[in-house]
Amino acid sequence: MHDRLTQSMRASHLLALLFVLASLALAAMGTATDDTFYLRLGTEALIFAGLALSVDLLLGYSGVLSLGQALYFGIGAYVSALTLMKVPSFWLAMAAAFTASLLAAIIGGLIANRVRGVYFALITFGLAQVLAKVVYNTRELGSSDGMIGIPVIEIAFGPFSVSTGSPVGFFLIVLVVIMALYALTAYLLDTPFGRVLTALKSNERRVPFLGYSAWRARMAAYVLAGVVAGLSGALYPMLRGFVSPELMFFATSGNAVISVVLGGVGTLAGAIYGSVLLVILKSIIGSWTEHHLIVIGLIFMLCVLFLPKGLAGVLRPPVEAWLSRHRRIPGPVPDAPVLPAIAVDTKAAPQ
Amino acid sequence: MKTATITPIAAGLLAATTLAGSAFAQSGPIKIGVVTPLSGTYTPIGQQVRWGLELAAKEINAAGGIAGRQVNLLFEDEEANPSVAVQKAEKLFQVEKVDFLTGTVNSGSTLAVAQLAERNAKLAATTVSFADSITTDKCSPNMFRVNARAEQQSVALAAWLAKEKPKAKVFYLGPDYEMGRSTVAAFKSSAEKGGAQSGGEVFAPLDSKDYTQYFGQIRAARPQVVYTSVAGNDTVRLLTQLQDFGLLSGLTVVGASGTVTSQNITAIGAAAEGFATGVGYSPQIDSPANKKFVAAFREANKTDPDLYGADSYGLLFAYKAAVEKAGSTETDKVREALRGLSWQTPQGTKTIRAGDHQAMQPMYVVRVTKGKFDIIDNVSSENAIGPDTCTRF
Amino acid sequence: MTPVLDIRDLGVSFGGLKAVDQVSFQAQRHRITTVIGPNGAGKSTLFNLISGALRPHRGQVLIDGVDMTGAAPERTKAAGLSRSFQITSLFSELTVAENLRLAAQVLEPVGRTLLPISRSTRALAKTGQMLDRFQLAHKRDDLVGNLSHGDQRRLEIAVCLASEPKILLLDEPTQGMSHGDTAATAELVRGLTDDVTVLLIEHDIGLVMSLSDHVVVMHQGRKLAEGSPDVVRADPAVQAAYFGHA
Amino acid sequence: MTPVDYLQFVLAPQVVNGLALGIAVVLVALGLTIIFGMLDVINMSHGEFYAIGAYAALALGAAGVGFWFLLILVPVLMVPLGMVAERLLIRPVFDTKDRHVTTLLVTFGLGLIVEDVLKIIFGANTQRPPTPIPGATEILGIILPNYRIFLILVGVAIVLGVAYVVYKTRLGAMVRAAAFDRNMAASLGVPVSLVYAGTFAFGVSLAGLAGVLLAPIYSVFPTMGRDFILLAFTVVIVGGMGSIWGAVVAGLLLTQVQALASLIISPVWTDPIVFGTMVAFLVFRPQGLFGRLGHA
Repeated sequence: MHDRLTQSMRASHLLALLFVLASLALAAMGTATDDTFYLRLGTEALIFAGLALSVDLLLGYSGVLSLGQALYFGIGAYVSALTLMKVPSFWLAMAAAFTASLLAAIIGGLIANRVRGVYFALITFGLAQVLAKVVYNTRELGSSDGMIGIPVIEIAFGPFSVSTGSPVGFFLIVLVVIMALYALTAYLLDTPFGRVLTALKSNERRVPFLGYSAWRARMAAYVLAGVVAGLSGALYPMLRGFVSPELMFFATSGNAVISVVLGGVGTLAGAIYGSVLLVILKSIIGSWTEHHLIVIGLIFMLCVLFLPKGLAGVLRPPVEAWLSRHRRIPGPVPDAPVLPAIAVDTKAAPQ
Repeated sequence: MKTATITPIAAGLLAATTLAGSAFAQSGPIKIGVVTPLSGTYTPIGQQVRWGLELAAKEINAAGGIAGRQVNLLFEDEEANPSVAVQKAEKLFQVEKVDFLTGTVNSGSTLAVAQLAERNAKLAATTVSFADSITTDKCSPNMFRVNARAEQQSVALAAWLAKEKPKAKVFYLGPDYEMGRSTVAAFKSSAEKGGAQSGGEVFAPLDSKDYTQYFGQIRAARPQVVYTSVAGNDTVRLLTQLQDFGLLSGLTVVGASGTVTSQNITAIGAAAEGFATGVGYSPQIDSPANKKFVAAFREANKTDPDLYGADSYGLLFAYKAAVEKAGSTETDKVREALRGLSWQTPQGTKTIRAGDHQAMQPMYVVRVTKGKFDIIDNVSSENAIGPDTCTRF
Repeated sequence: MTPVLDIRDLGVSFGGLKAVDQVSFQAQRHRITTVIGPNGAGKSTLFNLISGALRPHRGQVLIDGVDMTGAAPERTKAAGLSRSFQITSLFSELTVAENLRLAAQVLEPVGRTLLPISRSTRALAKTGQMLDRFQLAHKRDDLVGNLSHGDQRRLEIAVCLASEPKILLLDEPTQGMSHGDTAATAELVRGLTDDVTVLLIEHDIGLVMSLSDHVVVMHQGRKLAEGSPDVVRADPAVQAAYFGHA
Repeated sequence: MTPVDYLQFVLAPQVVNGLALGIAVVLVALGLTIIFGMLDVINMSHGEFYAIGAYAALALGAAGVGFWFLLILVPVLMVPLGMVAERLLIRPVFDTKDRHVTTLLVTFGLGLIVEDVLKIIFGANTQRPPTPIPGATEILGIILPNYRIFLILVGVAIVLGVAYVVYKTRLGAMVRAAAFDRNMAASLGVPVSLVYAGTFAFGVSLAGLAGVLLAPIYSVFPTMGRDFILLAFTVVIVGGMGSIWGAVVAGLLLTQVQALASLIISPVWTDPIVFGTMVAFLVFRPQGLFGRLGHA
C-alpha cells in the first residue's frame, strides 16, 4: 500500500532518474567532443545542488528556512582542502568533512533550534556571517585570500582510480555522490522518522502530543542537512583547487535558497533541477548583461508569487498521474455514497 | 525539460568553439579574456579596468593589431568572488580559447586564477591586485603583475614622509582583514626605517559605518600623521567623519594607493584635501605619452583614468610587445618574452622582473590639491622595487 | 487497584492568578470522567498540566501509579496518555490516512524508525482499522484541510486513539457541532470505554449528565465538588456556582 | 594616557558618538519594526528602501531642492512606492500559511532588483550630498559635529512623533486593531486592506526618511542597503517585534555595547558580540525587551 507522500516521492525519484540520464548524456557528449568547461561547470552545479538539497531538507520538510546553510558547505570545503593538502586521499577528505560538519551542525543546531520561523532564518544567517568573518580574519586559513594549491588527486576504488583532474571522471564521481545524498535524504523522508519531519512542517505544536520529540526530530533534520551540505562542500576544492571565505558568504546561501524556490520546495529533485537551472541562467545572463541580479531577482520573485511550487510543481503532477495510472493505486472512489457528517459507531452503548 | 535545454546549448557552443579553436588559432583575432567585477562593491574598479583595456585594444587594432592580428576582448563578471572568477576564467580558457587573461581585482581571485592558468597552461596578468603575496610567496610562473605592489607604494610614500615630516608620530588605521593589516605593517616598517615613530594602531572592521569610535584614540595620541589603508566607501566615511569632527586641521593623512581614487574622491570632497599616497600612476604625469592617454581616455569615458585604468591600458602593450617578440601566442614563448620585457606606458618605462614577474616602475607620491592628485615626489623603479623573494621559478 | 490517572493537589499560577489551585481527583479505568465548570474555571489549563503542555508549580500527576509530573508531552504520551484540543489540531497538509499513520507509528518498535514506511506493518494495520471504525475509509486520501468541521473533530478522536492509549483526554469534542452531530459524538465517546479511560471537558450539561460516570466540577481554578452526576447535580455549592449561571 | 585624558578623549566621545550611531540605527529599525510587528511581514528589502530615500535626496538635492524641503518631500514620495510594493508583492502572499518565509523571499528578490536598478541609474561610484549643517560644537570638551547634534534631536522628534501616531491617535488605534485581529477590526469598520497598505507604506517612508538624514554622514552607494540591515533586524528582535520603545532602547543599547566593546575588547569582536546578544535574546527572551505591539 502506497500513500500519497510515498507516491510523490516516487515521482521525485523519476525526475531524479531523468536527471541522471540527462547527466550521463552530457557526460557522453562531453567525452565525445573532448569538452572540459561544460563538464566542470556541470560538476560545480551538481556540487551546489548538494547544498540546495540540504536547504530543501530544512525548508521543504521540517519547514524552517536556513539563510546560512553555506556555513556547513564552507566547513566541508575548508576541512576537505586542509586534509587534501596534507594527505591526498578522497576518502579521508570526505571522512574529515563529514566529521567536521557533523560536529558543527550539532553545535549550530543546539543554538538555532531554540527558535523557529523567521528567528531561525535570522539566527542561521547570523551564525554563518560570524563564522565567515572569523575565517576571513584567520591567517592560518588564508584569511581573505582563501587557500590555493589543493592538489589534483586520484580517487581510488579498489583496483580502479579516477583523477579529480579528469573532467568526465570527476563529473561522474560527483554525480554519484550527490545522487547518493539525494537517495539517502529521500529514503529517510519515506520512513517513520521522515513522516515526523513532514508533520513538523504542517503543525509542529501537535507533534509532541503524538509521542515524538519535536526538538529531537528538528535537530536530526538540521544535523542531516548540515552533513549533506558539508559533504557537498568537500567536493568543491577537489574540483577548483582552492577555497575562499566567499564560499560561506550570504551569496552562497542565498543562491541555494533561490535554487530551491526555482526548483520547487519540498521535492528534493526540484532542488537539484533548480541548482542546475540557476547555474545555466547565471552563465547565459552573465555573458549577456552585467545586470544579472535584476533578471535573477525578477525570475525569483515571480516564482515565489506565481509558481510557489517551482519547476517541480509543473513537472511532478503529470509524473504522479502517470505513476498512479501505472500502479493501480486505489484513489478516492468518486461514486462513494455521501455519508452523514458524523458516523455513529455501531458498537452498543456501555452498560 | 530543463535538462533538454542544456545539451543543445552545450553541444552548439562546443561545436562552434572547436571549429574556432582549430581553424583560426593562429590567424584569427587574438582573444583576451577579462574576468573583472562588473557588479557588486568593486564595480567602479572593474569599470576602470574595462575602459583602460578597451582604449588600448582600440588603439592597437587601429594601428594594425598584434602581429597583424586584431585584438578581441571578452568580458565576464566575476562578482569579486574567487569561485565565480575561476568558473568564468575556465569558460574563457576552455570555451573561448582565449590566449591571455586579465582583470581580477581582489587578491583572492587573482591567486585562484593564477592556479587555474597554471593548470590550463595559459598566462594571466593582474593590473589591480597589490597584495605582495601574488609575486612573492604565492608567485606563479603563469601570473604576471604590471601594477605596483604594496611594498613599492609603501617605500615611495615612506621616503617622501621622511623628508616632509622627519621623525613624525604616525597613527595607523587599517581595515581589519589580512590585506589591510599587511599593508599597514609594510608601511609601518618602511616609515620606521625612515625615523617615524608609532602613535598607536587600530583596525576597524570592513564596511564600518562609523569611524568616530576611534577618534578618541587618535585625539589622545596627538599624532602629526595618520596612515590608513581603508578603501572605497570606507574611505569616504573615515575622511568625512574626520573632517566633521575637526580632526583634519594640522594633521597629514596618508594612505594606500586604493584609499582615495577617482571613484570616491568626489564623494569625499574637501575632506580629501592634502591626502598623500604612493602610487604607480597619476593623470598629472607630465609626459607626452600620458597627456595623449589621458585625453583619449577622457574622450572615450568622460572621466579621468586612475591607476587601474592606466595599468590595464599599459598591460595590452606589454602583451603586444611580447607576442611580437615571441612570434607566437604560445604560452611558453610568450612567458619567455614577457620576462625581462621593458615597454612604454603612460607612466613611463616599465620592466617585468624575470625572477618574480613583478613590473618595476617609477613610483610617485601624489597629494590631493583642489580635488586633483598632484605629483609631489617620485622614487626610481630600482629604489622602490624591493628584493625578489619568489622561489617557485 | 491503582487509579489509571491520579491527580494530587495540582496547582499552577500565572502572575498572581492561580489558574489551577489544589486540584485532586482520580480517573477510574474504563470510565468516563468529565470536568465541568464555567469559562475560565481552569479546565483546559488542567488538561495542559496533565498532558505536559504546562509544568505545574505544585502537586503531582500519576499515570498508572507512575509519577509523570511536569514530564514533556512526548513522555506523557509514551506513558499512555493521548489528548485532543479544544480547537482542532491536525496536520492539514496531510491526508486522513497519513494523519492516522503518523499517530499509529508509535506502536512500531524503535528499530523500524529508519526503515521504509511500508515496513511499519502495525501502523498500517492500525490505520486501516481506524479508518473503518470511524468510517473515514472513503476519505483516506483526502487532505485533512479539506474535510468538514465534523469530520475533522471525528478524525481528531481517531488520531488520539490510533496510538492505543490508556487514557484519552478530550477537550470539548462537540465544540461547534450541531445537535445531531453532538449526539453522534456522544455515542462515539461512550463506545470508547472498552479500550480506554476517558477524561472529558464538556459544556453541554445534558450530555455530561447522560455520558459521565464521574463528574469533577471546577470553579475559579479550584475543585468545587466531585461525584456521580446525580450527586454533583444535587450539590448546593455547585448549584450556586455553576447551575445558577447556566 | 592619563585617566582624565582617557575619559575626555576616549570614553566620553565613544559614548556620545555611539548615541548618534544609535539614533541612526533606530531610524532605520523603526520602519522595519512597524512592518514586522503590525503586518507580521519580514521586509528584507527595507535596506534598499533606505537606499532609495538616500538616492532620492541626492538627486533632488542636486536638482536644487533644499535639504529642509527634502525631509518632507522624500518621505511623501516614498508612500506611493510603498503602497505599490505592498499591493504587488505582499498582498498576493499575505494569506499564505508561511507568511514570514514567503514575504522574506519576495522582498529578498525585490532587494536584489532595487540594488541593481540603483546602479544602472546612478552609477556604481560612491556619492555624498553636502553636509546640510557644517561645523562642530564643543560640549564639555567633547567635539560633536553640528549635524550630528541635529540628527540626535531630529531622531528623538521622529521617534516621539511616530510613537504619538501609533499609540495615541485614532489612526494608530485602527492600525493596532487591524494588527491584533483582522476580522474583528473589519467588523468594526476599519478598512483593513487600506490600513495594511498604509502601514507598509509608512514603514517604507520612514526608511526613506532615514536615507535622507543619514546620507550626508554615511554616503550613498548602490549596496548601502545591506549596511544597516543585520543590525536593524537585531535591534527589532532585541527590542521586541513591533515595539517602538523596544527599538529605541535596543538600538541605543546595542550601539553602546558595540562602541564600548570595540574600545575595551577589540573592534573585531563587535559583530560577534552584537550577534551573541541577539542569540541570547532569541533563546531566553524571544518576545524581546518590550514584547510585541498589538499582540500584548
